[in-house]
Amino acid sequence: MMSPAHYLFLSLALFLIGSIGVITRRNVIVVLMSIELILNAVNINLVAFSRIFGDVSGQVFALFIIADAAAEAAVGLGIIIAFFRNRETVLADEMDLLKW
Amino acid sequence: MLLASGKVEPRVQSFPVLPQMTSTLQAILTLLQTWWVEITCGVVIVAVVPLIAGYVVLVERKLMADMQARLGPMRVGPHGLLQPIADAVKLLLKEDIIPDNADKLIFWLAPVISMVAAMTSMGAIAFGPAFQVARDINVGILFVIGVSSLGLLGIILGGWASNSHYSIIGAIRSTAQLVSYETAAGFAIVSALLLAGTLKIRAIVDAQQQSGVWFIFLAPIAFFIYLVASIAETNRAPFDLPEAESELVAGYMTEYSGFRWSLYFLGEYANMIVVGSVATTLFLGGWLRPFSNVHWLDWLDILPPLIIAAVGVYCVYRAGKQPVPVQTWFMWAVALACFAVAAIFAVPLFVAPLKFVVPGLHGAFWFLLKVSGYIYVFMWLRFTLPRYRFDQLMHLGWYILIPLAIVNVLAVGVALILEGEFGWNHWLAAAVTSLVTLGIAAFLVNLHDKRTAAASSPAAASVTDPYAG
Amino acid sequence: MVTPFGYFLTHLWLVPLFPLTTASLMLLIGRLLPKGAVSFLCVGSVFLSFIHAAGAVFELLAAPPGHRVFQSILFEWVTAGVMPTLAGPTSFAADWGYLLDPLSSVMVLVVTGVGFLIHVYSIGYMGREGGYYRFFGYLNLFMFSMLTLVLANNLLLLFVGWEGVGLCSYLLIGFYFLKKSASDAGKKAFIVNRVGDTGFLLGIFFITTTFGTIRFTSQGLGDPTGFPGIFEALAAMVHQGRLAYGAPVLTAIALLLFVGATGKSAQLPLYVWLPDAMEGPTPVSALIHAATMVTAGVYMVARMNAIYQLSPAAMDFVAVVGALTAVFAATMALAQTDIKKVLAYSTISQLGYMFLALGVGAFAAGIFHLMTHAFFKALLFLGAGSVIHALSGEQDLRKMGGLWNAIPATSRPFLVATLAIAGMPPLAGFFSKDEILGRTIARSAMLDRYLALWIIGVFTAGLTAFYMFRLLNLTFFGRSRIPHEVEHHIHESPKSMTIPLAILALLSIIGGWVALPALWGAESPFEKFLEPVLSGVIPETGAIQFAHHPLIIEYLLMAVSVAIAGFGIWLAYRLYLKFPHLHSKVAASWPRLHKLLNNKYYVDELYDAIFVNRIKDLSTAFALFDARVIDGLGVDGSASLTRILSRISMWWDKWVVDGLVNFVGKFTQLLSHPVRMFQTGLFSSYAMWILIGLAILLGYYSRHMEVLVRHLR
Amino acid sequence: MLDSIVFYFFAGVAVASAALMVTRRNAVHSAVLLVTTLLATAGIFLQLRAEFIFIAQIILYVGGIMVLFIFVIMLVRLDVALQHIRFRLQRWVALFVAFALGVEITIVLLFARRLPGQGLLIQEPASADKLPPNTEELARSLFSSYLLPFEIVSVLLLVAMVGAVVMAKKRINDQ
Repeated sequence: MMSPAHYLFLSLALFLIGSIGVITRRNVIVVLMSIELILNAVNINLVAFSRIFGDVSGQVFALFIIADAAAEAAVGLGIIIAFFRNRETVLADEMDLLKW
Repeated sequence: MLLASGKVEPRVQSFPVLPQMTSTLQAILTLLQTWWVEITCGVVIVAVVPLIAGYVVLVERKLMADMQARLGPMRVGPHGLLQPIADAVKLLLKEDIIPDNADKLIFWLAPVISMVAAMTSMGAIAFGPAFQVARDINVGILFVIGVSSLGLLGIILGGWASNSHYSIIGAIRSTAQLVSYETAAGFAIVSALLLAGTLKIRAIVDAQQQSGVWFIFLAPIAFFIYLVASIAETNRAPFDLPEAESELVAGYMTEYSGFRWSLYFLGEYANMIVVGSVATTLFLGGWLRPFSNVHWLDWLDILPPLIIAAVGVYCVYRAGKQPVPVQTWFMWAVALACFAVAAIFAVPLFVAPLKFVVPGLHGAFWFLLKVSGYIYVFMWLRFTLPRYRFDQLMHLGWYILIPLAIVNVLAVGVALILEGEFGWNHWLAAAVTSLVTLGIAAFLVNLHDKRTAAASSPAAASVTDPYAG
Repeated sequence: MVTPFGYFLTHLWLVPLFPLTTASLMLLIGRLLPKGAVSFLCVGSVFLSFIHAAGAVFELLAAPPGHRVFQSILFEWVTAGVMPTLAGPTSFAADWGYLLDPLSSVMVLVVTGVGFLIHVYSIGYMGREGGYYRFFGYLNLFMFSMLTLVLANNLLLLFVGWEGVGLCSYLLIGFYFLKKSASDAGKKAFIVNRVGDTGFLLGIFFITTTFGTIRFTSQGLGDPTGFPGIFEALAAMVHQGRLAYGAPVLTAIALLLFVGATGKSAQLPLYVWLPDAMEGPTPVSALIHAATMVTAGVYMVARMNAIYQLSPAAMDFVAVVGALTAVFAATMALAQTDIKKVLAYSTISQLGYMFLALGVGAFAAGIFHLMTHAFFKALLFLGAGSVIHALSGEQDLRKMGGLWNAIPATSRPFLVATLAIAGMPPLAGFFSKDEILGRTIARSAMLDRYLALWIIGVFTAGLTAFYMFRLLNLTFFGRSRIPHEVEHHIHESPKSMTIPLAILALLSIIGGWVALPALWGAESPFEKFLEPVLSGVIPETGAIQFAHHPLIIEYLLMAVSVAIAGFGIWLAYRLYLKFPHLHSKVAASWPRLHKLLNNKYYVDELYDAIFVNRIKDLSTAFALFDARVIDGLGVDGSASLTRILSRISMWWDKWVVDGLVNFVGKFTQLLSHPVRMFQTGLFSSYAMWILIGLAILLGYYSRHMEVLVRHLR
Repeated sequence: MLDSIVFYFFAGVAVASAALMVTRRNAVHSAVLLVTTLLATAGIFLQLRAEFIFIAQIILYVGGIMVLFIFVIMLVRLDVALQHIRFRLQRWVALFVAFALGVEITIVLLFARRLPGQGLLIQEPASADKLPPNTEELARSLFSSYLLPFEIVSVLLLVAMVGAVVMAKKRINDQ
């Protein structure tokens, strides 16, 4: 068991990388993957602190987050497939219907 | 092997401390002292599994020949006993082709993934009370399942990387197939775990030991489901659509050859061994001897050496019939080896100070025997049944196995409650719940058949495309 | 008191309804029906209305003589407000009602009976024509209008029927509308009738403002005390002395109505449309332009006899016009070479006879002649039609002859009709014509105007006999002048045409015998039958007195007229059979006269010169005025003005109003531009903004470190 | 010492492959690298003695979600290298912001460490062998105190399943 700062920095790094991915990637699938990465960073924090405090609640919430990630991936990929079927593209900068 | 357990002290004391060693060397030594069993087991697995796989192939070919009234490989060694080695040599010497436009990195990575996954999952399996790499990981069975399911990544990546239509179709087929059948298998395993009440592998076996009955008798439907699902998971006939020769040349392995191909090959056979071991652990009582908790039957411990010795005797008998003297000598050698092993199994039974090895050795023997029986069933089915169509496959998985498995989990739970709260005999509870489950399953299947018969329309037909599932 | 009437009278409204139904059927979906169905429906409907009419008449006869009036009001048709009239303020009302009295019963029998025969005839005659359903539709529409006319119980409804028959005659004259002459004839008939109708309409207005009502009579209505009819009003006003005998109002009304009559019944000076009307199919000429429609004027005058009887001047005018028309048309008929034209002019002159009778006050005689004339003139036209049919469309007398034995079923009835119109006893024509002549002479005390009228009448009788027999000889006797290609297929007409001929021949023989007792001085039952209608409102003052000559003089007069007719026949025999070339010599001997007659006294040209061309000039002038002044100044000027104005307003709108709007829009755009840069619609950029916000927030909070730490704890 | 070896190994693998995942242009490579990251994270969990999370991570993430991802990548046939045309400026901004954020948090953490008596490390965690068996513990709290969230999560999964099916359903009239 390392000091919590290690885990915090690790999750910080993963979080930053993930957010950079979310912002800069054009491929929506990769964007979704980056979101998964961010969720993982959160999980690391949760598990680490549950270990520190000797309380499994953190792990419970990590489980919830994993389930949540599964749901989010399923729906997101479904949307992506539908979008691809209509627009023949999965590029983020061509999904600009939010502006209307 | 990182899961070092706390109780290392006795072994440390069993080794004399060497003061002149530098600290680092000492540290390494302590590591070795602590985990020599794990390391040896890992090495043994990595080294032996390819050999076993080769001989499984030989057995498979021999069985096929027998069922088809042929002889099978006879040339290399007596009765083709050296055939696997010849095959391995051939494969290793083959030219290693990587097609253009293939994604080199992933093409290289994929077979390794599936191989490594199979091997790693094997690491958590207990081949006996003594022989286990990951000793007391408390999610053992889940570890096995999850890691072996990583092999799927190898398959799909390989199919994608080789940039060929056959490959990708095979890959996607196998992905769909595995995803759908893992669900059913998971439910079957869950119902066995309910009976065991733990995830640790040894604890499962001990539970069967205490309840005095293998779980196959308490949850027969679960065992059946797991049998079918495991056949589908290992992509074997009649579910071998991902590598159906007649449809896609060799499925995801089309572009592979030589060493990489053999890696995939090993992965598959290792997977067979894994699922066989899981089934054995969960349903067939692991390394337990038949009637292991009936003490007046302890004389059955004599069986393993007797069986091995019988094999040796048979080898002696065949030795006289060999056409070439070399082969005669070889058979004699095999016979002597068998006698030696039989002796090794037999001696501890009678020499009191060596008694403590008995459970380990015999357990390993029984475990491997059961696994090979399981694999024998695989082969039997493969030579017997024709291949499924893909939509039939999906239909079986989603419409029959998964509902049946879910119902079965509930049924097992009910059985446990009946046994625990109402004090039924577990045989009775198991029988009743199984019958109920079968009734419900029959009802479901009947219902679904009616609906499909009603809605047999082009719309319903056009949904079953190879990407379905 | 009202006698209980039977089915036919109470269902009198069915009589006009049948033809209306089939007419609308034909004109709506007739195109889809086969010929058999068309003829069955139309002829059947006319037959049904004939049956109903006959039944109604018989039920009427069953009533005692005083009460032979049946009147049924279907519904209130027109209701106008109160208006000042000579009879005091009254509320004007016209109802849609049917009146059956002796006069209208005669008319309705003639119309339906002859109409039915001519329908049957048309089946054969129009058999091979196009527009079969159209023809029968028009014919049925005509039957409906004519029945409405004769059964109407007020002047307005009568006017409706009047205009309806006018329309039908226009349609049927122009039946072959591809022939320019046919359509022109139709238009001519229509326009000339308009002239007459103007007078008629004015007369109706005059009557309305005079009597406050247009219903003929209120007899036969449930309560006679309902608002009165014309006759009751007239009687009342005369008794109160508000209207005297020969009051100018009455004369004006009578003359105006008579103008309408001249138009419809082709009297001088409005007869010109009738000869051209012969362009229509022959059955139409027979039905409309000989038997029924043209007699509408006679019927109307007879219907209004009460007013006429009160104004001697109008009576004399009618008589003079009738006599002049008679002789005039007869002379014109002499030189015609078209068989139908000859018959047309003879129709005109016979109508003149009828008006002569009306004028001298012998209304019954006029109606009597109307009836008989309907029979034999229809017969003549149908025979002529059959001849034309036989000669495959030839109408020129100079290309006929010698047909007597070729088409017996046509020639024999034709002879009968000719004798009848010539006034040979004992045929129908004899009685009616002799009645008229006798009445005329009976009015004349000494050598006065009535004697002159009588002489004209007798002379006309002679002329009639002459030109009719000229027609007969030229058509059926003497050497055949028929071209050969035509002569090969001369054929007798089918039964559907010859049977009506036979029936009509029978009628024109016996048709006059209803007046037989007049021979021995007794009163004729026909007159007795009509008497309640035709005796005016005030027998004592100013009623028409007829001198009563001894029987011998009567017989003498008959003899004279018959003798003159015989002379005409002999002359025709001499000129056209004995010495076939003599008539051309005669014509050559008076070339001017012949030319004059041949060109019908240049009346048409005269009319053209006087009215038509003037009207054309006027309309061209109006057209010029319209084009130059109204269009040029008014319309175009205002249009261009509007254009200029709209230019200006457009400029204003574009540069000022829109400019303002656009300025607002542009300004808003300008303002919103920096904000829009954030709104890219790309989720990734939104995510970036979120991240930036997070950074900023963190940077802000990290100043309070202990807060953070406490959170971590 | 062994602990630190394990931690640094897995953390290095995780961060390195994550960075590669974000920068690779081939989606499949990204997916594989993400799998590596996830496995490394699972290793971290194991090193934290959270075996159940570890195996759940492997089974759910690697065996389920990532397979789904790769599957979709193959379905949409997107193996062409994608050029980052539009996002140049945005990328630099993102990098800068991320850097700033990292610096901020680092400062915060280090500074918080130096506060007297109230560092991050608040208590010494129980040693590995004194931990209660992880799975049973987890199950107990999951089914006792977190029962309602558990049910909610299962409902959420059901909803997501239905939604995904509806989304990705190929309508018959489409082809």
